[in-house]
Amino acid sequence: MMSTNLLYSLTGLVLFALGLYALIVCSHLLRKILASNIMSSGVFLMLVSTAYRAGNGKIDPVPHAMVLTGIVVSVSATALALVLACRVQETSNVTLVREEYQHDTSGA
Amino acid sequence: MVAEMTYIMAGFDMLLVATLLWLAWRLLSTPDIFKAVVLFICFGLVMALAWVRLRAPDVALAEAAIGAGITGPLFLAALRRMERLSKEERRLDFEEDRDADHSPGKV
Amino acid sequence: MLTTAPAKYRRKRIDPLVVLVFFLLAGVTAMLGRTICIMPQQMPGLENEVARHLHNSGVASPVTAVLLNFRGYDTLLEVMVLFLAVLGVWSLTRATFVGYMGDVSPVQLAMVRLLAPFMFLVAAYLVWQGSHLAGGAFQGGAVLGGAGVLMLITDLPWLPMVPARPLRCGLALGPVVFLSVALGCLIWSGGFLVYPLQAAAFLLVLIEAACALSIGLTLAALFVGGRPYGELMEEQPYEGGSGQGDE
Amino acid sequence: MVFALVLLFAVVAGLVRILKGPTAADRMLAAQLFGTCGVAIILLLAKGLDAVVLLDVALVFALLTALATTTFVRRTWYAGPEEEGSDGEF
Repeated sequence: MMSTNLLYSLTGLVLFALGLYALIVCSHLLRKILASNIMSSGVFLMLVSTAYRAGNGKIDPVPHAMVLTGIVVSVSATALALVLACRVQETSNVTLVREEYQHDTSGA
Repeated sequence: MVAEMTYIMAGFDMLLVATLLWLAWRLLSTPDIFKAVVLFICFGLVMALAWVRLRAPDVALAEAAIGAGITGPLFLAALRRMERLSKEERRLDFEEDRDADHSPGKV
Repeated sequence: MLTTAPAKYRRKRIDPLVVLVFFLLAGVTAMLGRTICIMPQQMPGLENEVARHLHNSGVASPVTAVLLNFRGYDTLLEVMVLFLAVLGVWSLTRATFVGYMGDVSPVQLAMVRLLAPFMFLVAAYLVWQGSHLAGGAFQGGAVLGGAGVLMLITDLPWLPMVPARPLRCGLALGPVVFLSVALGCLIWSGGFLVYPLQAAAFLLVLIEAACALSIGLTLAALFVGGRPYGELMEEQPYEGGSGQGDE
Repeated sequence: MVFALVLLFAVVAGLVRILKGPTAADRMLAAQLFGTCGVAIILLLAKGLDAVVLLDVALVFALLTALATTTFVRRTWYAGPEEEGSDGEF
């Protein structure tokens, strides 16, 4: 029977690969951000599953601390990326398609 | 009894992992970006369940707060912000990477 | 799994580049999977080391001890990263405050009145609990950020009028407190982030509280996604704003 | 633990609604169902794993899952697909 560590590690790996593939292939910016989030989730899953011990032994706290900081950093990076994506879409739409609206959308 | 518990736990693991992978696959492959965002919110919730299962309560707390409370609103707000320029992003069965040339002329 | 995922993206014709990417990634994935499979399960971790030094750290929760004491340098830089993310967002756009003033439904208001104080309470509880059980600055800060997001999406009428200066001070509070404690430790006990043994518990709780406040404000400010009006240099009348402000 | 398994099945059933849901509101409500069932699953897991700390996770979960739905109602809910220019607020 497959152990729990192995199961969750492999899941993390597949999530990572799936996210990386979508990150490269998909074109929509929001989807790219989603894909990178999936990737980071895969990495976190792999890290935490190395810390898991079957039975009632002690849990390794170091990967937990790393994943904890990683989650908070990834959410801030996601927010930054989302704002960047919004800016990219605004500016590209304005400059490519509707130049007459440029003064009132990018006026800030 | 212990063996039964082990089997139930294994079944729980399998179902959890399958749900995670299915959610990830669906959210990366649906053409509807709003559906992808909703699926991502669900993905965060299921991830929190996985942390609980892996006995990482600290990580589960952070993921429950961030994945449920912060990331979902962030993506929804960003989606809305993007939609204010191109209104038709969220329609059903809409091609996600349409060229920007024939987007509606309203801002 | 991977063979079915890209099917929707190959629309008209199969791009050879996509196929190349797919096979490269499949190869990398297979190698990584093989590494995982031959890796020894139940690797010896650092839990015994942490347990041995736990009584020196000032807190009883191993994760908090690792975060703030044993690997405090990482956490310090990580708080800085959060601060930098807000700076990055603020340098990109102004806050587009899509407020609909006076348009808040009573259900929404009741929800805010019920949930927001409870969220503050839970955040404080989590920060306090971080010293001995699960919890800590990040969890408390995340719940605090959730409260901020709740108030922001309700479009409470006083939110755009939150003055920018206390908001900035609140954002900088966590990094400043952390850094000053670290420098104080450098002077006091001769090492960067080497806490004196007697004061370690107090210092860690202080850092945690300040960081939780900062992280909560950071997340709320990230949700707004733009810098507030009311600059430091150019004094403008506020039409939009950000942050949940002073709790 | 059996109940946790059953609830996880309920969650997966809710997933179908997300994938098929004719309107956006259906999808969002299914996500809310995820959150609600998640609270119950965490409580049962806390019982099954003998970890009292997990009760806090359930608390945070219950507090914050409502946020996504609230954001959806406040920010993204369109009255219908025809209303092109409306801001979707009620």
